[in-house]
Amino acid sequence: MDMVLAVLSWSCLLGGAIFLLIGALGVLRFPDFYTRLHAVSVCDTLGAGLVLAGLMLQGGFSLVTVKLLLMFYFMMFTGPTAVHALAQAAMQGKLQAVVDEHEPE
Amino acid sequence: MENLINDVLLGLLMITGFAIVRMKSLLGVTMLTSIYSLLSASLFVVLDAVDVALTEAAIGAGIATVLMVATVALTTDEEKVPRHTPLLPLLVVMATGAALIYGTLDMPHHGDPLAPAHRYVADSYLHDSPVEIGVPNVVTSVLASYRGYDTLGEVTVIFTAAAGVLALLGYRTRGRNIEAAGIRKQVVLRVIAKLFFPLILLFALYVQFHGDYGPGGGFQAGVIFATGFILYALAFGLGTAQRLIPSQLLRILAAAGVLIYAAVGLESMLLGGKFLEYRVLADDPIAGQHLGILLIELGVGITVASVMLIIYYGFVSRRH
Amino acid sequence: MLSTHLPALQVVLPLASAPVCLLLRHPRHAWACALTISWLVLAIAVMLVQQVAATGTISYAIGAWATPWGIEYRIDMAGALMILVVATIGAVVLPFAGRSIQQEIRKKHSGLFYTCFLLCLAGLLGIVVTGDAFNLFVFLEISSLSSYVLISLGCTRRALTAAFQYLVMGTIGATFILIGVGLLYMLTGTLNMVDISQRLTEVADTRTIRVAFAFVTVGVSIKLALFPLHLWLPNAYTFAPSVVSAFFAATATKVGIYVLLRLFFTVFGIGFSFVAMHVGEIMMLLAAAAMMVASLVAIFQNNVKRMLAYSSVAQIGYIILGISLASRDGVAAGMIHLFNHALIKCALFLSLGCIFLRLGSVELQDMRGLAKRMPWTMAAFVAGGLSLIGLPLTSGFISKWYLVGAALTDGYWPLAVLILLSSLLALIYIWRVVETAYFQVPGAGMPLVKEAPASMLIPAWLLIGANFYIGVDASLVSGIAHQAAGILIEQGVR
Amino acid sequence: MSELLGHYNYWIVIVLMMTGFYIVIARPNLIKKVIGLFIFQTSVFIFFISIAKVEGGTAPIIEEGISVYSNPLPHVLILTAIVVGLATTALGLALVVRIREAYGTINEDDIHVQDEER
Amino acid sequence: MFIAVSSVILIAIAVGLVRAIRGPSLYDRVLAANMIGTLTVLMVAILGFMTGRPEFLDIALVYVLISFVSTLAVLRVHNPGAGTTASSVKGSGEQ
Repeated sequence: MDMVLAVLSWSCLLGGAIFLLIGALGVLRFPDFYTRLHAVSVCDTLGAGLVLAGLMLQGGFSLVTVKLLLMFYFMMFTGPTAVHALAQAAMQGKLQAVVDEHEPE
Repeated sequence: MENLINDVLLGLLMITGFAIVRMKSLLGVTMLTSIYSLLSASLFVVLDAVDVALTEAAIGAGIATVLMVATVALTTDEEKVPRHTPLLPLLVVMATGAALIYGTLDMPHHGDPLAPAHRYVADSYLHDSPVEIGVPNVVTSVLASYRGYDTLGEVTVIFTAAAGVLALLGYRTRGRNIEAAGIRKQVVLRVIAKLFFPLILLFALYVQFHGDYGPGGGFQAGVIFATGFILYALAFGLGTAQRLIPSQLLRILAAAGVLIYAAVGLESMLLGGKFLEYRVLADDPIAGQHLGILLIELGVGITVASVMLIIYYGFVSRRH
Repeated sequence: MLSTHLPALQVVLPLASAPVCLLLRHPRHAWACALTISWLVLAIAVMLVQQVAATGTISYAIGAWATPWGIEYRIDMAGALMILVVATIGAVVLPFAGRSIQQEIRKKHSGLFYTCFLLCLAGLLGIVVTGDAFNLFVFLEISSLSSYVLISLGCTRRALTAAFQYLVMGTIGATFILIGVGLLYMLTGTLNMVDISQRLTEVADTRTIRVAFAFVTVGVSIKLALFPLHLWLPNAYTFAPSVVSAFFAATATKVGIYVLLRLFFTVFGIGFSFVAMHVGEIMMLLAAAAMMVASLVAIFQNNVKRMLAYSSVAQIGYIILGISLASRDGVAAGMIHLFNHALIKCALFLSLGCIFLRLGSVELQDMRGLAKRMPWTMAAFVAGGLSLIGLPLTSGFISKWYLVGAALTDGYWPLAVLILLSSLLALIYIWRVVETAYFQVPGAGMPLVKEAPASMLIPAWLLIGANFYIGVDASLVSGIAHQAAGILIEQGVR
Repeated sequence: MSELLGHYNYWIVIVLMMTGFYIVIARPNLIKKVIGLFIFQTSVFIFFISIAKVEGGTAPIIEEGISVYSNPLPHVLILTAIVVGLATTALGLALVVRIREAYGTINEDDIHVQDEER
Repeated sequence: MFIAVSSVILIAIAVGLVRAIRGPSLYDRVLAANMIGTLTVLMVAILGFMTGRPEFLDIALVYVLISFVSTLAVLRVHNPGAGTTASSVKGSGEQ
C-alpha cells in the first residue's frame, strides 16, 4: 500500500514538474502576451495542482494535508481569476497603448 | 541541496538587481522589485527564517508593490536619463563595497555553528525560553518578551508612518480617484471576493493566535487582515469598503493598538514589576508571560492592520 | 515606588500619549495634551538628573530580563545632561507652538503635528537612555520618521523636497548604522552596548570590527550633519515650520553627537577609536572645515533661517572639535558648547518664528527697520547673536573659553586661532541682520507689523535669560559637563 | 581557498546592497530613489539572515527530536527592520506624490531648476 | 525526487525573471511576477517537506493570498478602467 502511495506521489510530482517546465518554455518562447497567458495557466493549474497532489500523498492524513488541500483550493480559484483579470486589463489597456517598446521579433 | 537553492536564488537576485538599475520603465522596475522581494522571501525560507519570510512576502511583494504602482500611476512612468555622468556615485559605491568586502575577511564562515553570534545570547534564548516563557516559537518569545520593547518601538514606527501618510495625503472619498468606480460588472472578481473574504479573515485570526507555535504573530496577521479588506475594496469599490470600515474608525484602531501595548507595560508596572514584565500579570509566571504576549500581539495586529489600510486608502483615494 | 520606573516613563509617556493626541479632534485639545506631557517629561528629566547625581549611573532592565538578554536603559551623567537638554527644549517650544502652528499649519493637520512632535520627542529621549545598540536604531527611526513628517508640514513646496532629501540621507545613515550593528553582533554575539565593549577587547583587532566602526560612525555622522554629510540640514531647517526648526536645531543633531560620544568612548573605547582608527585626527579636520566653510557660506545667505542653519553646521564643528581632542577638558568643553548652543540656537529660531508670524517671511530684505516695530523680538535675536559670536557675559563665551583652553592644553594652538577666526565670521553674519533691522529704513509698502504675542516671546526670552545666567555663572553646567566627561573618559580608557 | 569559499555568500549580498545604494545616489528620479532604498534595505536584511544561518540547523521553533536551530535573534531584529523599512517606503512615496503635485515632475534635476528660477 | 522538482521550479523562476525583464508590456511583467509567485509557493511547500518540517505550509498559504491580491491591486491601481466589461473592446491583442 505504501509502495503504491509512494509511486503515485512521485509520479504526480514528476508530472507536475513536467507541466511546470512546459509552462516555463511557453512563457519564454510564445510570441505575444495572450499566448503567454495560456502557458502560465498550465503552470498555475496543472503544474501546481499535480505538485500539491504529490505532496498531499506524501503527507498522509494530517494537518499538513488539510493545509495543502486549502492551498489547492485557493490556487484553483486565484490562478484563473488573476489570469482573467490580466487578460481583461490587457484588452482595455491596449487601447491606451501602454506597450513601452516594440515586441522583439 | 539547500546550498544550491541558496546560490541560485542569490544569482537570480543579482540579475534582478542589475535589471532594476538598467530598466527605464518605472512600472517595470516596480514589478521587478516585487519579484526581488519574493525571491528574497524564498531565500529567507531556505535560511530557516520562516517568520521573516512571511513578513517580507506580505510587505515587499504585497503592500510595498501596490504602493509603488499607485505612486507611478499618480506621477509618471518614464525615467529621464540622468544629465550628469554618474562617476562620483559609482566611486562612492565601489569604496563602500570594497570596505564591506574587506570587513568580511575576518568573519566567521557562513553557517559556522561555532560563530560567536550563535554561542552567547542566542544560545541561551534557545535553551531557556521554553522554561522561562513556554512558547515553542523562539522568535515569538524573543520578539514579544525578551526584546518586547523593540517591538513597541516597531509598532510606534508604523504608527508614525500612518500619521505621516495622513498628513501628506489625507483621505478624499469623493470624486474620481485612481481606484475607479466602474466595478459593477466585474462578476468573477466579486464572486471570488465573496468566497475569499471570510476565509482570509479566518486565516488571519489563525496566524494571529498560532504565532506561539508556528510562523506568524500579530504583525503578519495584521497584514493578512488588511489584505482581506483590500481585496474587498478591489471587488466592491473603495466607497463600500470605507462604509464597512470608516476612516475615523481606522484612526481609532491604529491608536488603540499602540495604547494596548503601552497599557500592558504600564499595568505590569502597577502590579509591581518592571515595564513590560509580563510574569506579574498572572499568578503563575508562565501564564503571565502567555497573557502578556497574547495581549501585545493583539495590539500589534490591530495597529498594523489599520495602518496598512490607512496607507492604502491614502494612496488610492488620491485624485489623479 | 514610582521613582524606580522613571527611566521607562521618560520615554513611554510621550510615546503613549502620541496616539491619544491623534484622536483629539480639536487642535487646542491636542496642543494642551502635548504641552502637559512635555512638562511632565521635563519634571521626570529633572528628577532623573537628581537621581543620577545622587546615586550614580542608573540601570533599568525592561521586562526584568537580565542585561545581555533583555533591553537595558542606562543613564549616566552625560545621558542625564542630554535628557535635560531635550526635555527642556521640548517644554519650552510647545507653548510657543500653540500660536505659531495655528498660523503655519492647516487646522486639520495640527493634531497630526502634535502627534508627530511627541513621537519625535519620545524617539530622541529613547536614543539617549537606551543601552542597547539595536534599540537605538529603532528609536532613531521613530525620531527620524516623525521629523520627516514635521518638516514636510512646512508651508512652501520646498518643504516637501527638503523632507524627501532628508528622508533619503537619513535612511542611508540608518541603514549604515544597521550594517555596523550587524557586524558588531556577528563578532560579539550581543547587542548590549556595555556588553559589546567588554567582549570587543578580544576581537578588536579584526578587519570586521574596523569596518563596523567605520559604518556606524558614518551613519551617525549623517544624522548629526557632520560637515561633508550636512547637505540635508540647510534645506530641512529653512523650510520646516518655525517651531520645528527651533526644536531640531536644539535637539536632533545634539542627540546625534551624544550617540557619537557613546560609540567612541563607551562602546569602542579610546584605545580603539582614537589610537587605532585615528578618528580624532579625521574628526578634527572635518570640524575645522565645518567651522570655516559653513560660516563663510552663512555670510552669503539672504534667508535668515538658512543663515542660521549653516551657522548650526559650523557650531556642530565646534562641538566635534572638542570631542576630537579626546581629553577630559576637550570633551567637557564640547558638552558645554552642546548645551549652550542648544539654548542659543533654539532662542534664535524662536525669535525668527515670531518674525515669521508677523511678516510671513524671514528674507533679509523684508526685515529692514524691523527693530522699531518688533523691539523685543529683535532684542532677543541680537542677544542670541551675541552669544553665538561668543562675547563675554554670554554662554557662548563660556563654551569657547573652555574650547580654546582645551585646545591650548593639548598644544593645538592653530585650533584656537581657527575658533577665533570662525567667531569673527559669526560676527559678520549676525551683523548683517542687525544692520538691516536696526539701521535701515523700511521700504515703502512694507506692512506695519505689531510685536509678537507674549506666548511666543516668553519662551524665547526664557532661553535668552538662561543663556545670560550661564554666561555669568557657569559652574552648574560646567560641573555636570566635567563630571560627565570624566565618566566617559573613564569608560573609554580600558 | 576555503577561506574564500566560506565568504562568497556575503560577497554576493554585498553586491546586492551596493546595487541598491547605487540606485539611491546615482538616479535623479525620486521613485527610483525610493526603490533603491528598498533594495538596499532588503539586501541588508538578507545579510542579517545569512548571519543567523547555522549549518544543518532548522527554523527556531522548538520541537522534540531536533537539536540544532538557526539563530533566532537576527530574525527578530529583521522583523522589526522590515516594518521600519515599509514605514520609510510609504512615507517616501507619499512625499513623491505630493512633490509631483507641487512641481509637476519627479526628476531631481528638474526640481532643482525650478527652485533656482524662483 | 524533491531535488528534481525544486530544480525545475528554479529553472521556471529564472525563465519568469527573463520574461519580467524583457517585458515588453507591463502585463507581461505582471504575468511573470504572478507566475513567480505561484512557483515560490510550490518551492516553499517542497522545502518544508525536504527539511522535514512541513508545518511551515502557512507561509505558502500566505504567499498564495498575497500574490493574488497584489496582482489584482496592481492592475486596478494602474489601470482604473480595467475590469468593466471587455465585450465592447475590439482589442487586437499584441502588436
